[in-house]
Amino acid sequence: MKLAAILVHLNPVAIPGALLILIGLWGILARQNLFKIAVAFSILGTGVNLVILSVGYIRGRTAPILDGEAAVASMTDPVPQALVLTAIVIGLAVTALLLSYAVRLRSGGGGSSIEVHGDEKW
Amino acid sequence: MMLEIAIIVAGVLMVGIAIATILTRSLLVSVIMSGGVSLLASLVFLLMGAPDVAMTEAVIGSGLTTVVFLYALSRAKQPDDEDAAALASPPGDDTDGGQP
Amino acid sequence: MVNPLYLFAASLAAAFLLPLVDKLGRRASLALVYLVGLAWLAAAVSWLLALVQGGVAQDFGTAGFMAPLAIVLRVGLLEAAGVLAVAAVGLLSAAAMHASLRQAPAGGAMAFLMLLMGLCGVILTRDLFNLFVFLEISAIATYSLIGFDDRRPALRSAFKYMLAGGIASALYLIGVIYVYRFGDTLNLDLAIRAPGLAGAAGNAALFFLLAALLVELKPFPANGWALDVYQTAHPGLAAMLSGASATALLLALWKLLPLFGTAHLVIIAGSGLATFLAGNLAGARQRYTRRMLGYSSVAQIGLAMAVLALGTLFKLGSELFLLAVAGGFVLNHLLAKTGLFLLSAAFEQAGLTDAAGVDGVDVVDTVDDAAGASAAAQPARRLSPLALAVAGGLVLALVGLPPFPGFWAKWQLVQALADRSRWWLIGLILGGSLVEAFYMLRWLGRLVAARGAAPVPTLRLGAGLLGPAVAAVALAGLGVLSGVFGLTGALDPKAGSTLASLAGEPWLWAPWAVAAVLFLLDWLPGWLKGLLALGAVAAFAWLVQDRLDGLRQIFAIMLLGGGGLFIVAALRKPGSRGGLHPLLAMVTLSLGAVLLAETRLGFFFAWETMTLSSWLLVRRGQASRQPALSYIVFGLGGAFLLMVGLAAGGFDSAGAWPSGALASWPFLLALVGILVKAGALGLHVWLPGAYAEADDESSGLLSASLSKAAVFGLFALVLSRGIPGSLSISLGAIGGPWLWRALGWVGLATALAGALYAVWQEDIKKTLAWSSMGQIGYIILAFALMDQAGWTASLYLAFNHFLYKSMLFLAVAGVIQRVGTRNMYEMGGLIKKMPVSFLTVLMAIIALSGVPPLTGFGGKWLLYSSLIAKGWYLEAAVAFFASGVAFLYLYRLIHSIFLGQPKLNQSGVREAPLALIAPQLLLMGVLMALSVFPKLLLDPILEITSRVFPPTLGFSGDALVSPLGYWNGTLTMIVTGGVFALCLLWLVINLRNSQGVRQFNIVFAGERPLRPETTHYAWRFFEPYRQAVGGLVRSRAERFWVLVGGGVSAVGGALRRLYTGNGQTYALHVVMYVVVLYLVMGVVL
Amino acid sequence: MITAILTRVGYALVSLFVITNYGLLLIGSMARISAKVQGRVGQPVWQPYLDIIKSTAKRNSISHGVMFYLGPVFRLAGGVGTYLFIPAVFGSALFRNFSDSGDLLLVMYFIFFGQLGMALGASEGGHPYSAIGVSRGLAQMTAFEVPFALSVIAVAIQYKTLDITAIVAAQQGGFLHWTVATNPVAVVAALIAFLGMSMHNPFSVVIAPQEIPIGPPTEYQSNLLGMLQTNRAIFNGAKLVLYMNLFFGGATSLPVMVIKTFLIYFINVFVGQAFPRLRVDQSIRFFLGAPTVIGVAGVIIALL
Repeated sequence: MKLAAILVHLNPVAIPGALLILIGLWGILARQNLFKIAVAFSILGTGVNLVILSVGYIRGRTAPILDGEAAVASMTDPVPQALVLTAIVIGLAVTALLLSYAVRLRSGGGGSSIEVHGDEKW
Repeated sequence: MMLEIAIIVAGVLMVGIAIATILTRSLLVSVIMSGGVSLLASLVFLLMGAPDVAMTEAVIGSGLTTVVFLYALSRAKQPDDEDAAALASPPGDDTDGGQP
Repeated sequence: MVNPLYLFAASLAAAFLLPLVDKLGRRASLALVYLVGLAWLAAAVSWLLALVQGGVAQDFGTAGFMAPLAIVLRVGLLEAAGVLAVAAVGLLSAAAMHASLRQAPAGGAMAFLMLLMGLCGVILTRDLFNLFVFLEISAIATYSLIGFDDRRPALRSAFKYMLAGGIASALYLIGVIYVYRFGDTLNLDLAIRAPGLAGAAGNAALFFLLAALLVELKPFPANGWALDVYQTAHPGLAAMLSGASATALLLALWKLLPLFGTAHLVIIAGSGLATFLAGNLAGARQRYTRRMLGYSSVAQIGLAMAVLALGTLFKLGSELFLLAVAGGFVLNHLLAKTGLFLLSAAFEQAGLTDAAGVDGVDVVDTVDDAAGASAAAQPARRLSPLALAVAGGLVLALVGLPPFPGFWAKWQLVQALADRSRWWLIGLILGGSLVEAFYMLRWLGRLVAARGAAPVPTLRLGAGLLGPAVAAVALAGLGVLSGVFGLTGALDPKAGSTLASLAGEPWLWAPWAVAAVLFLLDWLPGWLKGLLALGAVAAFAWLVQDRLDGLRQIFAIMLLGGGGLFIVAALRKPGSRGGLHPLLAMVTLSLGAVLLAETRLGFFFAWETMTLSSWLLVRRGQASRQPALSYIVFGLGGAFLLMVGLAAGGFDSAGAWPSGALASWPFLLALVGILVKAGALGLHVWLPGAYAEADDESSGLLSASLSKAAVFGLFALVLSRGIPGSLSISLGAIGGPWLWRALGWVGLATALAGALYAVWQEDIKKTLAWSSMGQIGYIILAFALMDQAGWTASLYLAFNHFLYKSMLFLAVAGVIQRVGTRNMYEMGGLIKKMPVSFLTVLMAIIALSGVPPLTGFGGKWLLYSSLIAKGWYLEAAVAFFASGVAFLYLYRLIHSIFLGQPKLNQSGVREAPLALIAPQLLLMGVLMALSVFPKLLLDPILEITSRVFPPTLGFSGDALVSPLGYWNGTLTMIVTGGVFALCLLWLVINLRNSQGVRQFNIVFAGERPLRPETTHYAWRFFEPYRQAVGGLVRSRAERFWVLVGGGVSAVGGALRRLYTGNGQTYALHVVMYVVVLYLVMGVVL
Repeated sequence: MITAILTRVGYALVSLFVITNYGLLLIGSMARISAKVQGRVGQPVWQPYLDIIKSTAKRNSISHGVMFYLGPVFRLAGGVGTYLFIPAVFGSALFRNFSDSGDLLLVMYFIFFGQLGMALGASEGGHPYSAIGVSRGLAQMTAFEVPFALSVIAVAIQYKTLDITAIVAAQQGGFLHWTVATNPVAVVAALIAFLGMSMHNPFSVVIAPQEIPIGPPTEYQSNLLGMLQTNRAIFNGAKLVLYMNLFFGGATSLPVMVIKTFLIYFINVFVGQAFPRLRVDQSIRFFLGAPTVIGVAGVIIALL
């Protein structure tokens, strides 16, 4: 079965990751509420994390912890995991900043739709 | 094999919840659902043999981020319906609720 | 070398300590920020010193490991320079933001530290993921800094920035992980050699990396967020973003360049060029200072980006050459833009915000809405001279005028592109530069408040000027250094002589040196400055006299001598007359420099110096804002054409144009470039305004002397430089006869149109301006004959035009000074009040009209003789018509001013001051001498022309003989003088106690008039003539250029409609940009 | 040396004397002919002499300043100079004048000398009509110069020289060698230009202000007027001689010159009697129209 062969070769982590990225982008581009955009951003970030980790994903490997017995060959690649850890932290920082600006924009008397915050143009 | 099926199931769930997150009008629901997506992602990380990442994602991505969101929503006095105050409306002029 | 890790550690520690230190007071925490900045600066300087003294780039591993096990930092020449730039800009920006940082929470200072560190990290790291981390650190720091002082516009744009930045960082992460997947490493140096990145998958991975970097570099159209940030952020931060941040990102791009394949390079170059063009076009329509600077920023960064990629794509030169050019642009942009943003901050602090809200000086003249109408007024306060000088330096640097680094970079880029025949690229780059020059200079022009009107209080910028001043001084210093030592050119050994600096031509710096000294002495009284300027010109002439061959000697008399005359004329008014003398001296010496230049670069440098200094001189005039702007835009446009032409060869110590090149279009471009300066018909629209609105003595200098520089340019273009005594022209290489015939018609049309326009002017200086244009037309016509007689006529006409146009402008300057108006119909009957001026004008118009026996007839005789001998019969007839038309305005000139009825309110008018009369007397003497002894002038001219062409003209006794006829100037003078004396004698004999009559002792229409207005027929003097032939000269050229300008403006206006202000639209732009880029890459692959 | 110079000056004075008298008689006789055409008796032929003598004898009582005086001086010097730069009789040392000063171009431009000076002097009179007249005159001049220049160019092409003596020399040998025979088109253009140049009808609007009894002639009275009248005679003669030289084969002796110039002038007067006056913008358009085309045609014919 050709379809099955393709399915087997598909990375089961990267696919939802990519889909989450697209959904996140959709949210960013299509929702006008500042907070909703921030939510979409965090979904985008989750998707990116999944994609990153999918690269290190090799079937049947264990966590990359050197405990003396496990062979290095049977561990997953530790580098993407390190990257994801960093990315998660950075993502939180960005999300928090985004939210704080959203709060300040809204509490300053403006709306929470991005459309009303477009005075600077042309 | 079980592992993969679990990952696939989690992936499908994540995508589904994510779409719902964007579609729903309630900000509270969407924040909680995006926390759910993160939680599922951390499950996937765990299944992939990355327990430390999974832990971080669960605590930060799912937990802390959601808390920050909820705090921000309450600080901003943002109505739950995301369209509620699409335009800055002066106090008292809250007739346009967006819902029929 | 200092390990950069210590500095990172120190920065982080400082950032963490800040909240604690803040307890001691904000002063202490800010001191910490400066300290860290200084530490970076010191480290960068120490690295640079070590590297320049022969050190090699050094890698620093982390945690005791090197790549691939650990992150590696590299300190090389460029990295050190980059860190130096970032630290320097950081310190300047911090100083500019000082007040705001003191008021805002401590987080602001922390974020600033992180931004500084992040940018340095971006420059130093060799690890792709680490690059991401530093990019994010600097981005987050920027986000928080934009909003740190809680202004709503800034918050809005920060939010937009975060949307775009978030998408970019997601792209970068995806790119990085796939680079790792296919290249198996995150280390840059290993990745460059990684085979896995060569394939399609690797390409795609690299694409994501690249796309993220490009988005951060603010490409068109995915840069709306950046423009908003530039507009709204604190100017100090905007400086940081435009200067430091862009530099760091460009260095990051440069580091990654070896990874990229052709397809990537194509998209970098294409995107960069598109950004450059679109940014400048949109900037031309911009009303707010900082947003305009933002447009200029994205454009400049686009150009630097494109140059980086183009260099590799077209192999423009060695890597060093490329870095020199791109580095020159970046350095130029970095300093200039930092300075300008800081300057705008200083404006804001000084309260120059009235016209355009938060944004400083409104830059657009249109009054299409209420805001524009209120803003169309001049700035309510005048900038102090120092502030003006700083602003001027920064803008001129940005525009790429000499002597700033951008000038040298642009020259070398154009030269390199021309060597590879990439003409369309040159066109794009220079076109964009011209638009940028237009709006930047318009802005600068607005900063100069009108003089003469109600006294305006001076705006003192105080400490806020320090940062801009530092940037301006650094720019000037670096520019002069690159010019003198060829810092940029010397980096490329292959380029050799063609890219040499001005090292061999120290004289070309004379205008700058003298102007600098005189500007420093500008507080001295006017007469002393005038004497100093005169001394400088005289000293220059004395020192360079042995470097001038015959042709150049003749022009030196017109250019340097004319400059001297008008410097004397500048003494006509008491007082300091700030800025006038330095500029007059600078223009004069730059004219001398044009004569002296021996290399292409030298010639172009001198040409640009001349354009620039004369523009400043024009701008000094009272109502000169618009005319000066069109003057400089046309001047620069012409200079760019000239640059392309020169870059294609010719005018070098090496020899003339390559064989056959004279008919080629680079030569034509150079020719057109010079014709712009000459004011040829169609390219003349700058001319009347500039001549009319400049100070009166400046107009004279422009018309009498500076236009001769264009004439000299024509000769220099065709002649090889040649050593004195051996002029030669490779006749075989001269372009087809059609070219010269066409040039002749251009000259003829110019002559006719100039004369006709002059007829209908009411403004005396406009009349003279148009007349100048017409006379230059004859010179071009004669030049185009390309034979001995023609060139003799051309040189003779040029010298004569110098003589009588100097006389006219000097006399008219006196009249305007005494009468206080430029409208001829408001004058009249001045002959009795200003007899010497009248005599000057009389002699000048007799000479100009070509009536024997004065020198002007020699010019006409030479012109018609050579035209008919050459067989240009129709041209001769039209020229005859044109010089007939000249009679009309010349008569008008003398009649309306000096003859007829005196105006009642001008009864107290006195003769012009001695400073004007003395040069007039001198010139009259010269004119008479040359009229009686035409040989004095013709001998040297014939000497030159008969060395270039086979002689057809020659002297036989006192008679000049052509194949067609002869002219004996001396005999003509004697006969005329004799006849005149005879007639005068008859008159004198018959004069018997006549009675002088009073003004109104006439009858007019049967009544005695009482008011001069009713009898002085002067307004719309030649109206019947306009009815008859006015159709010949409707202002078609003006309309054409207005259309061109309108078209460019409309394109810019359409482009900037992309920037809707909606953050989501901007995010969509980013996404679409990446998608389109990917598709383009697919096509190129 | 001195003798040579004195001889030349003496010859020139004789030549000048001859042309002055001839010019005055010409004006007188033409006035009489015009009168006959119009059915009047007319003035005696020597009337111009009487006018000049009367004017010169009078005391001039009004002056508007130096330039006012210099106007007639310029004017007369212009007329005399123009004549002196033209060789009047071919091959005659007496009537060679100072034609070695310059060629045809010198003569063409020296014509402006007097006009410019006169314009200046009249303007100094402070009367608006003189400025109006000058503005019209100059405007018309730019126009009629075009066909004239074209015909001169045609002559230059044909004889490959601008030297008047050489041009005359090339036309010797019978009627068929004259320019009027070899290139009649160019001559037609030149003659039309001549109508404008001598400001006869229909191109006389230029001098219209003089007809209004308060124009420049009123301001210029007595001996100043005398100078202007003298100049009129000399200048007319000079122009006629120039035309004769360029287009009608020159003259080898004084009688031939008299006959030829008389006939040329006759054409002028006849046209003037037959046409009404044009406005100045009309006459400009006229000269830039058909005569210019004819002139171009003349150039083309000369080129063939």
